[in-house]
Parts: sequence; structure tokens; C-alpha cells
Amino acid sequence: MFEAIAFYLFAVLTIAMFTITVMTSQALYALTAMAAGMIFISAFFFILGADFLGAIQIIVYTGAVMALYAFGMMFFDTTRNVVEKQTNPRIVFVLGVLAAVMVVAIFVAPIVSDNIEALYPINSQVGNTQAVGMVLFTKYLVPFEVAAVMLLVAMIGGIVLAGKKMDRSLTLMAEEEIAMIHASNERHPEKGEH
Amino acid sequence: MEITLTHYLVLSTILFAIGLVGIMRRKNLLMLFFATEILLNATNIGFAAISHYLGDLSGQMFAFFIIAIAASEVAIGLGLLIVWYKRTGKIDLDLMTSMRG
Amino acid sequence: MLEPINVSMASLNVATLAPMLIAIIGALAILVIDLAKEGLHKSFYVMVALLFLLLDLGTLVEFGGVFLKNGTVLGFFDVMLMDGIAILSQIIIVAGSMLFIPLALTSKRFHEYNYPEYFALFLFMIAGFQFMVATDNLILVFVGLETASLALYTLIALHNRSKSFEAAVKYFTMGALAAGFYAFGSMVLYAISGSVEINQIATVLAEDHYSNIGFVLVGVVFMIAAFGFKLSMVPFHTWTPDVYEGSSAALAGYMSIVPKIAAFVVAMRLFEFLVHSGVVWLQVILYIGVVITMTASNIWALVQTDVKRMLAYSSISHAGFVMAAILIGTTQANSGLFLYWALFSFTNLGAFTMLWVNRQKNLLPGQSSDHPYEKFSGMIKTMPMAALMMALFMLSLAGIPPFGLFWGKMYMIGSAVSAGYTVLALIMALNSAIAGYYYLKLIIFMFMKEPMVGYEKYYLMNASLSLKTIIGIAAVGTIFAVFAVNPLLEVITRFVYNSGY
Amino acid sequence: MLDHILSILIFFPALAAMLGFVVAKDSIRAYGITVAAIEFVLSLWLWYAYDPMSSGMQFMESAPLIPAFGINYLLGIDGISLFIVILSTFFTLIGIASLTETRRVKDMIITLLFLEMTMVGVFAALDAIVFYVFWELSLVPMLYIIGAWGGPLRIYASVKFFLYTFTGSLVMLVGMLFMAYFYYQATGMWSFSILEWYRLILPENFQLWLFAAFFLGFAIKVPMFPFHTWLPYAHGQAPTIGSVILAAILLKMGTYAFVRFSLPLFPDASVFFMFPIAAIAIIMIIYTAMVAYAQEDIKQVVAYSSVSHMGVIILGTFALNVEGVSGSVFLMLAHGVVSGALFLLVGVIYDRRHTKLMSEFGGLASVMPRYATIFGIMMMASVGLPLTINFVGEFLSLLGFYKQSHTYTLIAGTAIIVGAIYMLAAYKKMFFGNVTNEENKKLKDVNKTELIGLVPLVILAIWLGVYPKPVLEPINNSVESVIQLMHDKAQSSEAKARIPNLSDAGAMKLHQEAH
Amino acid sequence: MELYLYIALFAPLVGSLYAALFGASPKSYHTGLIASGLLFTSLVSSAILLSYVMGGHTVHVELMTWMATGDLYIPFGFVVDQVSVVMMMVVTIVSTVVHVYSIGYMDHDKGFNRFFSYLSAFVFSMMVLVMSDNFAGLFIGWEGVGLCSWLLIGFWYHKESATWAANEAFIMNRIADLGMLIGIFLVYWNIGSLQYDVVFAEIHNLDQKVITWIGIFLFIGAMGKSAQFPLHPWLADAMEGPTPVSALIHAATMVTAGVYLVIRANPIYSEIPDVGYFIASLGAFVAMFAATMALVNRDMKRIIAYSTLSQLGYMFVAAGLGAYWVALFHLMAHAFFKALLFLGAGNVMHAMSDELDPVKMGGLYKVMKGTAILMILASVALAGIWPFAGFFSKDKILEVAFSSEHYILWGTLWITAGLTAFYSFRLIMLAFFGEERYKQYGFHPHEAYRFMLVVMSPLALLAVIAGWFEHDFVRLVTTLLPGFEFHTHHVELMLIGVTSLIAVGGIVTAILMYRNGPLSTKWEEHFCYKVLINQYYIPKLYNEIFTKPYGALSRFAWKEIDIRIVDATVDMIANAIYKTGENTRDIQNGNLSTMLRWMVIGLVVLLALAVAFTVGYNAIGA
Repeated sequence: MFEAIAFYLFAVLTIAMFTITVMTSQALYALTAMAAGMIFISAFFFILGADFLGAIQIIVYTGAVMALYAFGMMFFDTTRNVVEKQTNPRIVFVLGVLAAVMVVAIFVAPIVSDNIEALYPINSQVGNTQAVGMVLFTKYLVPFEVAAVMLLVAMIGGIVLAGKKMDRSLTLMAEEEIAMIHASNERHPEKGEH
Repeated sequence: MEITLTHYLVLSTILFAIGLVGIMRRKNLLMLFFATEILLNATNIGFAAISHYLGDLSGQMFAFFIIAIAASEVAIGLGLLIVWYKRTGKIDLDLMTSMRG
Repeated sequence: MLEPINVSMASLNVATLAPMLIAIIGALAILVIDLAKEGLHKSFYVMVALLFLLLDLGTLVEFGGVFLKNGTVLGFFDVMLMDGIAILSQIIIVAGSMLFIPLALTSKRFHEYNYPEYFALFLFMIAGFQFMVATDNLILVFVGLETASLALYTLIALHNRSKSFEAAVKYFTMGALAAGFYAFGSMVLYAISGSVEINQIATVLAEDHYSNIGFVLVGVVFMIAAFGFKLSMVPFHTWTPDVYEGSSAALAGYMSIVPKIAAFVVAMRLFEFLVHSGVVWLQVILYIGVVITMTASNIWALVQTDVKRMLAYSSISHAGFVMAAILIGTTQANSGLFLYWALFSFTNLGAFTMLWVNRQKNLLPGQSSDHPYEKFSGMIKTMPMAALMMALFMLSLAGIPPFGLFWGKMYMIGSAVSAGYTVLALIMALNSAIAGYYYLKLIIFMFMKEPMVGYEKYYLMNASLSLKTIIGIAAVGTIFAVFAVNPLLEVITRFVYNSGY
Repeated sequence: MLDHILSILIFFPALAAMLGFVVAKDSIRAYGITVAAIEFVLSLWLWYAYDPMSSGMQFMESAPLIPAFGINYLLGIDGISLFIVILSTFFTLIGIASLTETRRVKDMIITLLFLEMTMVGVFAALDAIVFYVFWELSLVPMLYIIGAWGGPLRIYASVKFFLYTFTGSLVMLVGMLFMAYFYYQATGMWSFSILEWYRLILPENFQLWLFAAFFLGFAIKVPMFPFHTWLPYAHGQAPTIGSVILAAILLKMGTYAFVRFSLPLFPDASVFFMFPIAAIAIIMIIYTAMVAYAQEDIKQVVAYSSVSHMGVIILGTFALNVEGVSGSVFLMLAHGVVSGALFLLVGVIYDRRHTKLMSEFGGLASVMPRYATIFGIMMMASVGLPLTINFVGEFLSLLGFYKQSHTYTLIAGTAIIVGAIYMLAAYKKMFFGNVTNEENKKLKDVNKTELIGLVPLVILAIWLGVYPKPVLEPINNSVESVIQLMHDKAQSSEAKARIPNLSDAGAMKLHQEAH
Repeated sequence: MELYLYIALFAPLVGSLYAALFGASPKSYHTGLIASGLLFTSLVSSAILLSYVMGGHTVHVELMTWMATGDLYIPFGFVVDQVSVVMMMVVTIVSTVVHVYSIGYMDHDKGFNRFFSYLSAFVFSMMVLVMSDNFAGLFIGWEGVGLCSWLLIGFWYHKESATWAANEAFIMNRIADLGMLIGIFLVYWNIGSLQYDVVFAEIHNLDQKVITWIGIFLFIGAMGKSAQFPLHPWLADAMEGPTPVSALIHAATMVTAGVYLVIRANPIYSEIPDVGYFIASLGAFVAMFAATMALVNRDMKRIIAYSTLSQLGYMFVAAGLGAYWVALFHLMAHAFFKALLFLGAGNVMHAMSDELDPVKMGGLYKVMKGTAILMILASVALAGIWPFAGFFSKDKILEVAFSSEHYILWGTLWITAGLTAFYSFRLIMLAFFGEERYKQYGFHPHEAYRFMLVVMSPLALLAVIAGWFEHDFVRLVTTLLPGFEFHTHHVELMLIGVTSLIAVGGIVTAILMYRNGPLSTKWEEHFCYKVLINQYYIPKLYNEIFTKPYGALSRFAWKEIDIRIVDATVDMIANAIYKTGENTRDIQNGNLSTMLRWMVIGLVVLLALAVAFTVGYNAIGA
């Protein structure tokens, strides 16, 4: 019973929050609503016994991602009212609703299967985090490491893109210009790009 | 009134649809990126729920990786937006139509 | 309490990681070198990257030998899967990358090659693709895919002009949506099978006799949407022309080859068991998808005014053509896919390199894109050799025998015919005819029109010895493909057949 | 060397073309003539070495190309293809020797040499894919010739030519692949060898579909009504040399392919489609002759006349008896000679006046008597006067089809009437009457260069009209084996009846020789 | 003898090629002389062959293979037998005369050499036609003479009317040739050979229907060459050519090829008397029909041409009724006097500066006595007055008609005989006698070269005496041709008398009517006159129902069908594809939002299909 109440409560909350995120024209509201939505989602994780996931959700999303977005908002100066020209707003909702309705139409049927075996069964005697760790560092070691590479890529990418070096495009400069810049850099190495 | 997997899946679907609506209607790129986060979060709920109901950890693993991916995407996405913003001073996608046809 | 797990190193088959690790190590090495010594010339990084890729390729060839002897190798708790198609596609990925990376050695300076990180990201991307194909675990596929994609977005944007940013943003945003589709699709498949490994999913579904057909289809729909994006199936293709146009020709050519073969392999793993299990719906959808993709993109390519955009649409069409292999699903068709793609790599390498060679820094007066058809007019009179080369690649793309792509086309159509898809074969053939027009258009501009006054200086603007070498390699590969087809076919067929496809 | 003479014949011009890039611009003509002459002599040697009594393939060459898919580099020549090969080399030589083009001659000659390779390749190939390779490849040089040296609508014309033929041949490719697959099913081996395919007996409904697929490719190439509309544009816009080669050789690929593929592979389907195709042939003959009559441009007249004559060739081919098929093969050569010559002749006047409108001319007979004479001879050859080359072919073709249908032949026979109408009318407009146009009064008669091209053709047109035996005999022998093969393979009783059994006919022949 | 055969055959060819060598050069007498000389050689050879054949032998040679494929075997084979030798003689005699005559006639013409080249080529073709031993060889000659006729009619190619007539002649002949070709095909597929001897030996084994068809188709061929109705208009128009040409081709030789064919193919026509009767009826009709047109015509050469047509009709009556030797006999006799008549007309034309209207002449007798006498001789022969050649041959035909009890045919021919006499002498009277009207028109007539008259004299002689050799002739040719049983001995004299009477009547009427020059122009208003002068409106009719519609239809086929339908369809498909691209390229409007929407639309569509399938699947499953 408690579970049901919690589910419905959080369901309504997340839906509301995300709806606000999607619909509001105030960027700040959107951001806030999304952060709230994320936190409510972590509640589901806790309900479902995925404690580790819940924690990650809060830390990564509400911590890191939201901070990044907040930074971005400030950078882009979109804290105020965002004017968006809506073209064919109706079709957007029709499509969204249609997608939802059709998937739901399939999902309402229960999954019938006798052949599903849990490869990595949840052991109630073990804490979720421990179990996750166990699986993560055996079975999912490779993806985990690749994820590390991915984060490295993202990091490099983010740094490179946001870097100062991008301000001056060699692509668009004539060769002579580039040569001049290089020459001046050599004369004043302290002004070189960092 | 028991909460079944179906409930979670439907919830996941609804959230996903909201994300889709956001993706389709947002013109401000930053806020469009919000919507992509919603998509991934919606699936995360589904994974966690399935994982729970099937008693299998793989779902949680998947969700875990999705969170990592989402985070990386934010980094790259924001990086791209920054260069774009520096160049044009706008992040409205309606202004981004130099290539077409 | 959880029991500690004892894992012997031998059972891990660490070697299965070797190819990707080499690429990653290479990338890290480049980063480290950059820290140690700044300002090294791009040629250094190109060669370092090439060397690492060569090692990578070496290990892959080694794996090929092992595969032919011992069959599929699994590693790391069966996450890594080195079967025939994984090896084949990795070879294409690595070899393709090796051919494309020297395109950085242009005579003009472009922004991205100023970054050592560019080469590091390039290698990371290759590693990502390699992971993507060398597994049947949906999680690793996803992570590998994202690694590669994120690197690729960055590489596009590094070209550093507004079109490339626009391209990167468009690609990124749609990629994010596709990632969402992928995640949702995986979720549905996971829900009905309790597994995120494709062979497990296949087993469970088969044991269930596809009783949850609705779920299967919803999962498949989302997967089609996700891979449709990667493979640029209509209507998920819309990014392709813009991204190709926005990125440098070198990278556009690369994108037309490598990411797609990776996506094809995953699509093969994912969809073929469904097709073979008699999921009629999927057959129908793939059929429609293949036909629409081929036809629509061909029709749009007709009306393009920019060569690179035309090639973008054309590569969509080629992808659609090859997609038929997944629908047909016979060994012959799957071998055809790899054969086609290997030959396509050479031809497209040549075509895009020719564009790259002709790239000037600023747009031509009165033109809104880098490579308008007009730029090539009368080229036979000013640069006969270049015109001949370009014509060669166009003819090959059009499927004129005996140039490379013809053999691929022929084999693909042949496999369609053998599998009873006669109408599909006809549609494929007729599409080649439509495609003939736009390839011909460039030839017409080059051979039959008068040169534009003052455009001569743009030809071969960007040429350098290495670029010319690459064109030479591509040309030789295209012209003499007929002699390579048989060995290729034999090897490919063995790999594909022994992988169970 | 004879073991590889076909390979040499195919690749010698291509190699020479490559080397031609090095030759200086002012010497390229001599180079081209030399190469073409060597090639022509080689092809004559081929004829010399050919055993006319044997009906099978000679000078066979085989090398694996893609054995995994049954594709082999398989060449061979029989009586049907021998002379078309010679005709190809001959016309290349004549074309280069009488070339009057001055713009970018080097490109032109290199292109022509490449074209020669593809032409010889098509007729020498015995592997369907090798055949297809050359078939398609031949489009490219022709595209360039029309598109780069043609008239004001050249681009439209060349693209139309290319795409139309390309489309048809792609459908044909599907047919070939299906055929190979069928072979695979029957024998467990892939093969694209035509000779291997000959041994297959296909179920009738398969034959019909495959026949249709091949037909589309061939029909567009021929070109058969209603697929012919690319031809007037191509001819109308092409430079002289392009039209000559196109009419003389390239169109023959289609009709040759009918004899090489459609008949022996699908005997029942051939019989099934005999009358529909004959009807198309008749439409080609009469309708295009009428259209030719309505033309205002002399080149278009010749172009449409080509279509009309191709109708007779098709009719002869689908007579499915030795007389008709031999006649049609002979007519291919004849039409090559005659239409090639006519296009050369049109080129002569075009070079002088830069117009092809007949209304611009009139009374040329008095200004250019030699030109008028040669044109007259070729015109008479074109309308099929006996003792000219065309008559032998037309006579045999019509004779052959008469066996199958009286009415059809009667209608098709109007070819000799309608052909005369447009040709004589055109000749009258161009050559007769008084010289009304001032510009025509000072025209020079044909010069030496042009005579080099024209005189051999005139000689050929009359020589082979008077004494066709050296050519007709090898053709006949090979055609007999084709017909016998068809008879043996035919399944339906109608086909058995329609296609004569030659082993029975032997007795009748003896009977005749007694007389 | 084979040598003589080859000489007879190839001498004209050599002459032709020799003349052709100088075709484009200015006039040189040697071409004419050599060509004539070679023809004379041919004539001599023919004469030697004649004497050989008269000895009861025939010569049959096979030069070489022409076409051989499948069961078909056609050699270049030549036969000199009783029929062909007669034809050879006729051809060589007339053509030798015409050649020599032409040296004078074409004296002032630029195309002198060319003319001889054509003329000799014609003789060669004609020789091939008559000497061939098979139908294909016959067809070679058949088309060859057609070609030469085209060249010669259109000899003055700057004249529109000449070239038009040339083309008309060629095309009309082609129409008939198709019939002939079909006849040949029928023969081949039913008998398996085209050799005369084989065919004639086997013909009676065939089905009656097949023989009938063979006969009909071969006769269609003959109709064209011999200008029988309805393929006759070309002959009158062919008079545009130089007059020697008309003499040789359109009087003596080529036009009789049709008759020759029927005579040659007598074993076929003997099997099918019904067709023979049709041929005879058509012949009688043409005889009358042409004669009526000749009555009023005001063009000298056309009058003679119609007369030729009419006489050809006579020959066909004989041939059709099975009296082949009679037909051949008349053919021969007619060749001589008609050639003579034409050559005479040629002299007049020369004298009158190519004026052809006899109404503008009159009284020429005084200045051109020789010509006048020759022409009168020829006309008398044509009219069939004893003892001239025409009397023997033409009366025989009337006898044949009477004897086979085809009295209507006889009646028609009888009336025609009167008409013939009338129009012949109308021409003579108008041209040579009466008032010297030419003076009004400012002509200065003069007699032709003497040698021209001399060379005409052998023809004149033959026109007089040819008939006297009837019995020798009969003996000669009936060894090959079937004889004809006359059942008219009891009325023979009466028939001769009646016929001669109407001939004489015709002559007298003409002399009386035209002794004072032409009739008043009032006549010209008369309906009959109009019909006749317009040749029964047949050329106009042909122009309206064939020529013009053909032209219009051709333009329609080109402009409407070929361009607007066939080609437009092709272009439409191409354009439709291209336009689809143009119209749908806005799908890619470059807006990211739209692109994302397309992805979602794709997803939704796929989902809809999935749901539909699932629902359907479950419904079926349930």
C-alpha cells in the first residue's frame, strides 16, 4: 500500500516536473523543475531497491549535470524569459501522445515468459551497492573501462571545444595570415595559446 | 492495489513521451538538451523497475551506464553550444539553417 | 555475504581487448606526447596514429587467423565477442581509418589538425567503434557507440567554422534523441528477455515462441529508429547531408564508411535473428525501409547543387542498398554487405579525397557551399588527370563495371535474387539507374562544360603528396577491384559463414 | 599468339590509349590511325585463322576472375561474332582515319580507342558478366563523345542515351543474376558462362520472365519501339564519328545479344514472344520510316532509318530459322556498313555548312558530284537494292520470317517501300533541283581524307552484296548450331514446330544438291 | 558458248563502268562510242547465241554462289534458252540503236558521260533480268532496271518534275516489287528452291491455292514494272527523262519485263487459268483505258507512253490467255516500232527545242522529212496495218481472245485497235502536216544528225519486217513455251478483215479530223475531254488519298506520337522523378526542430505499424 502511494505520488510529481521542464518558457523554472524531477526519480530507484543507482542519480544528475546546465544558462544568458517561435505546436503534442498511447497499448499486456532467467540475481542478503560493485567489476568491467574512456573523451572534447584556441579559426584564415600569427607567437612565446 | 512492472513501464513511457514533446517543441538548444535528459531518465526508471521485478542486476547496470552517458553528453553538448554561442551569440536553433535542401 | 569470485586470467581472454587497447593506448600516448612537447607538426601525429592503427590492424589479422582455426573467441565474461563479422568489420574500420587519417596532411592548414587532441580523439573514436562491433552486449554497444559518437561530434566541430558547428550541433542533438531511442529499445528487449545480450535475447524469445510479440515489436521499433539514425535510413537520415556538408570532406568521407559499418554489424546481430525467426513485420518494415531509403535519397540527390551534399545523399542510398543484406539475411547477402562496404570504402575514399583536394578556405564568390558543381566545370581541360580520377570514382559509385562498386552491387543484387527477392533486386537495379543521373551530372560538368574563368586556382588547392597518394591508392583499388573481389569474397564468406550469419 | 588473340584484340587498343596520353597533340592522329590499323590487321588475321567450317566457338580463352561466384574471363568467337568484331575494328580505323574534328583531337582518339576495346569485348565475351562489363563500359566513351563534341543539345542527348541504356541493362543484369542462380540450383555451381547456360533447360514460365528481363536491356539498346527515342537525340547531337560508331557498332550489341542470349537460352519464350516482337518490329519498320519521312534534318532521317532497319533485323532474328537468323546477322553487318557510311556522308556536308537541315541544301548533285554519287550508292544500299550489302540481309530476314507468318512478312515487307520513300525524298531535297542557296555554290567536293573513309565502305557495300559467301558461310554454320540447339531445348510443341530441326533437314539439302 | 553468254551479259557493264569513270568530267565522245561499241559486241554475241539456240541447244551456266544459308541456295546462274535469247536480241538491238542515237541526241548535254554510264548499266540490268535462271536473279535485274530507270528519269535532276517522276516511278515499282518478293518467298518455302527448272518442275505438285497466291503475287510484281492499272501513272510521268531513255526503257525493254515474267513463269500460270483470265481482263482494260487517255493528250511523249501502256495491255491479254508466244511476239515487234516512234519523237523534240505539244508544231514534214517518214512507218506498224510488224502480232492477240471465246475481251481490244490507229495518226497529223504553227511560237526546227536517222533505220526495217518471221519465231519459242490452239481457222480471214478495217478507219478518221490542224478549243470544255486529259483524275486521286495523307500522317507520327507521346513519356518519367525531388527537398529544410520531428514521426509510424500488426496477430492467434 505504501509502495502504491509512493509510486503514484512520485509518478505524478515527476510527470508534473518534467512537464514543466518541457513546457515552461522560463529557463530557470525548467532547470529547477528538471532537477526536482531527477530527485523524484531517484526516489523510484530507492523504492525499487536500487540504492546505488539512486545515490548516483542524485550525485551525478542533481550534482554534476545540473551544475553544468546552470553554468550554461548563465553563460548563455537564458535565465530570463525564453522566446521560442512555435511552429505547428499541435503536431508536436499529437505525435507525443500518439507515441505514448501506442507504446502503452502494448505495455498494458503483461509479459508472459517462463524462460527469463536472472543472470545476475539480486541477492537480498547482500547490499545493493555491494552487489552492483561485484557485477560491475567482473561482468561489466570492460564497459566500465570504456565508460571511463568515454568520459575522458567527453572531457577532452568539452575542454577543446570551449577552449580559447577555438576563437581564431585557422580554417577560415588565409595561409599568409596563419604564417604571420605563427611568426608573432615565436617572437612572443608568452602570448602563446594555453 | 499492487504496483506491477506495467505501472513502471507506463510511467517510463509517459516520461519518455514528455521528453519527446520537449525535443520536438524546444527551440532553445539548452532547453532542448533538458529534454534529452528526460528521455534517458525515463528509460532509467524502466530499467530499474525491470531489474527489480526480474530480480536481475543487469538493468541497474544499464541504468548506471546510461547515467554516465548522459553526463558525457552534457559535457560535449555544452561544449558545442559554447562555441556556437561564441560565434553567433544565440542558441536558438531556428537561426541554424545555413544548410538545407 | 557475497562470495568472492575467482577469476583466472586465462579464462578472461585478455587478448580480445588487444585491438581496442592499442587504439586507446595510442590516443593516450598522443596526449602524453603533447604534454611533453608542444607544437609538434601534424605529420608527426598522423604517423603515430598510423603506426598504432597498423598495430591494431596487425592484431586483428592475427585474430582473423585464430578465428579461422578455432572459431569465435569470447572474452571478459563473454562481453567481448570476437567472431568473424567482428573481426571483418574491425578490419574495415581500422583499415578505413588508416586510409582517411593521412588526409590531415593537406597543404593548407585547417584548424582541427592544429590539435594533437584531434588525433587522440580519432583513435578513441576508432576504439569506440571497435568495442561496438566486438560485443553482443547492448550495454557495451551503447557505451562504445557513445564514445565514438562523442568523439566524432567534437572532431566535426573542430573544423571551426559556423557550418561545422551547426553540423555538430545537429548531429549531436539528433544523436541524443537516437540514444534515447536506443536506451528505450534496449529496455523493452530487456523487459521481455531479462538479458541485455543479443544471443540471450534471441534464445529467450525463441523459447517463448515470440509470445510477447507486441513487446518485441516495440523494442524493435525503437532499435530501428536508433540504428536508422546511425545508418541514415529515411526518415532518420536528415542529419546526413547537413553534417557532411558542414564537416571537412575528409571527415565526411570517413563518416560515410566507418560509423556505418559499425552500425551495420550491430544491426546484423540484432535484426537478423528476428528476420530468421519469421518476424514478418520486421521483414516488411525492412523491405519498405530499404526501398524508401534507397529511392528517396536518390531522388533528393538528384536535385543537389553541391557535390558533397550529393555524395551525402548518395551514401544514404548506398547504405539503404546494403541494408537489403540484413533483410535478405543469407550468408551470401551478409558477405555481400562486407564486400560492398570494402569496395565502397575505396571508392568513397577517392571521391571525398578529390573533394578535399579541391577545398579552398573561403567560399567561392556567389556560392553558398564548398563544392558546387560549377566548380568542377570544364575540369578535363584544366586538370585532366584530376577530372579522370573524379570521373572514375563517380562511375564506380554509379556501378559501371568493371570499377569497384559494380562488383559489390552485382553481388548484392545476386544475393537478393538467390533469396527470392526478385522485386527487391529489380528495385535495387532501377535505383542504380536513377543514381546514375547525379553521378553523371558531375561528369558532365567536368567533361562537357567550359571551365569557369578564374576557378582554375581552386583545383588541387589543397593537394599534397600524401593526398595524391591516397587518391592513387583509391584509384588503383577501384580500377583493379575485380582482381581483389575473389580473394575478398572467399575470405569474407568464410568469416561470415563461420560466424553463423 | 593465336591462343590469346582475343585478349590482345580487346586490350591492345586500351593499352594503346593509355600510352596515347604521352603522345604529342599534333602526332596523335597518326598514332590513332596506326593503332587502329594494327588492330584491324589483327582482326583480319583472326578471320584468316578462323575455321569457317566449324560452327562452335574458336580461339577460346578462359581465366578465373571471380571463381567463387562463377565469373570467369571467358572469350570466344564464332561465325556470328567474328564479323562484328572485324566491323568494329574496321569502323574504328575508318572513323579515326577520316576524322575531321579539330577540337581536342587527342581526347577524342583516346576515347575512341577505349571504345574500341569495349566493342570488341562485348562481342568476344562468352561470360555473361564479362559481357555486361564491356556492354556497360561502352556507354562511357560514347557518353563523352556525344557530350563533349556534340551539338547544342548534346548534354541532354548524352544523358538520355546513357541513362536509358543504363536502366535497361540493369534490368538485364538482374536477369543474368537470376539465370546464374538458376544454374546454381540446377548444378550446385555458380556459373555465368553462356556456354554452360546453353545446357540449361528452363521451365517455360521462368523463360518468359527472364526473356522479358533480357529483352528490356537489349530492346533499349537496339533500340526497339517504343524505347527508341534516345536514338534521334543521340544521333542528332553526336559528332559524326560518334554517330558512325553508334549506328554501326553499338546498336548491333542489342541485336547480337538477342542472337547470343535470348534465342538459345529461352527457345520457348522466343517462340511465345515471337509475334508480339514481330509486331513491334513491324511498328519499328513502318512507323519510324514514316517519322523519318517527316524529318527536316538529314541526320535525323538517317537516324530514324537506322531504327527502321533494326526492325528488319529483329524480325529476321525472331524468324527462328537459319535463313532468318543468318540474314539478320548479315544485316547487322550490312546496316553497320551502310548507316556508318551515311552518317559519314552527313558529316561531310555538316563540316562544310554546319547545318543538317535539308531545306538549306538542294542541287548539291551539280556542286558535289562525287559526293552525290557516293551518297546515292549508299542510299540505294540503304533501301536494299539487290547486289548491295543490305539486300542480302533484308531478303534473308524477310524470307526467314515468311516461314512463320505470311501476313506479318507482307506488312513488314513494306519496309522496302517506305524505306525508299523517305530516302528518295531526302535525296531529292538535298541533291536534286537547282542550287538555290548562295552558300552551297562554292562547296568543295569530298576531299581525300573523307574518301579514305567512304571508298572502302562503298567497296564493301557492293562487294558483300555481290559476293556475301565468305561472310555468310561462317555465319550460317554458327547459326545452324544455334537453331539446332534451340530445337533440341524447346519444350512446348509449338516451339518444336516453329524451330526447324536441322538434322532432319539434311536429307532435304541432299535432295536439292542433286538438282 | 558460255563465253558469248558472258560477253553478252557483261559487255554493257564494262561500258557502264567505263563511262562512269568519266562521270563527273566534261563530255567526251569516247565514252559514248565505247559504250555503244560494247553494246554492239553484246548484240553480236546475242546473235551468235540466237543461232546456237535455234539449233535446239540452250546454254546454262552458273557463275558463282550468291546467297547460301540454311536450305537456301541462290547462285548467279544464267540461262540462254529460246525465250531469253529473244529478249536478249530485242534488248541488245534496241539498246544499241538507242546508244548510237544518244551520241547525237545528248550532244549538247553536260551529263553526256553520265548518261552513257546509266544507259549501259540499264542494259546490263535488263540482261541480268532476262538471262537469270532463277527468281532471285530475276529480282536483281528487276530492281536494277528500276534503279537505272530512276537515274535516267531523273537524269535532269535540276528539274523538279523530273526528280519527282523518278521518285514516283521508283516507289511505285517498289510497291509492286514487294508483291514479287512475297511471291518469291512463297515459291521458296513451298518448293525449297528458286531455280526456274526446279520450280517449274515441282509447281504442279503444290496446292492449287498456293499456286494461285504465287501467281497473284508474282503478277503484282509484273504490274508495277509493266505499269498496269492501278500502278500505271508513273509511266506517263517518266517521260520527263531524256527521250532515248523513253525509247529504251519505257517502250522497248523495262516495261515489258512484266510480260516477260508472266511468259517465263508460264508453267505457273498454266496451272491457274483463273488468274490468267484476270490478267487478260486487266490487260484488256488497260489497253482501252490507256488508249482513251492518249486520244486527247497534248504531249507527244505522253501520247506514245499511253500507247505503250495500251500495247502492254495487249500483251497481257495474250499472256493471260495462255498464248505466251503471242505475247512474246508482240513484245518483240512492239519493241521495235515503239522505240522507233520514241526516237522519232526525240528528233522532233530536238528540232522544237524540247517543245512537246504537237498543237504547237504542224507542217514539220517539210523540214524533217526523214524523221517524219520513220515515224509514219512506226505508226502504221503500231496501228497494225498489213504487212507491218504490228499487224502480225496484234492481230494474233485479237485472234487469241476470239479463239478462247472471250468475246468481250476481243471487243475491247478491237475497239482499242481503232483508237490506237486514231491517236497515232492524230499525232502524225498534228506534228507533221497542216499549217506550220510552230512559226507562231518562234521555233526554228531542223532535222537531226544524219547518223541518227541512219541508226534508226534498222528499227524501221524491223518494224516493217519483223512480222514476216512469225513462223520461225513460233518454231523457236514453242520448244519452250506451250503452243496455243487456235480454233478460229474458219473465221480467221474475217477477223483479220474486221480488225484491219477498224485500224484503217481510225487512221482515216484521224487524217480527216486533223488535216486542218487541231480541233477548236471548244472541245476542251467537254466533260469527256476533261476526264481524259486529267487521266481519269487518277494521279490527283493518288495524290489526295496516298501522297498527302502519307505526308500528313508522317508528320503526325513524328510530331504527335513520337515527340509528344513516346518521347514525352520517357521524359515525363524522368521529370516526374526529378520533380519529386524538387518538391520534397523541403523536407530537409535545415531546421533542427523539423529534423527531430521527422525522427519522431518515423518512430510513430513504425509504432503504429507495430501496434497494428500486434493487434492483427493477436486477433488471428485468438
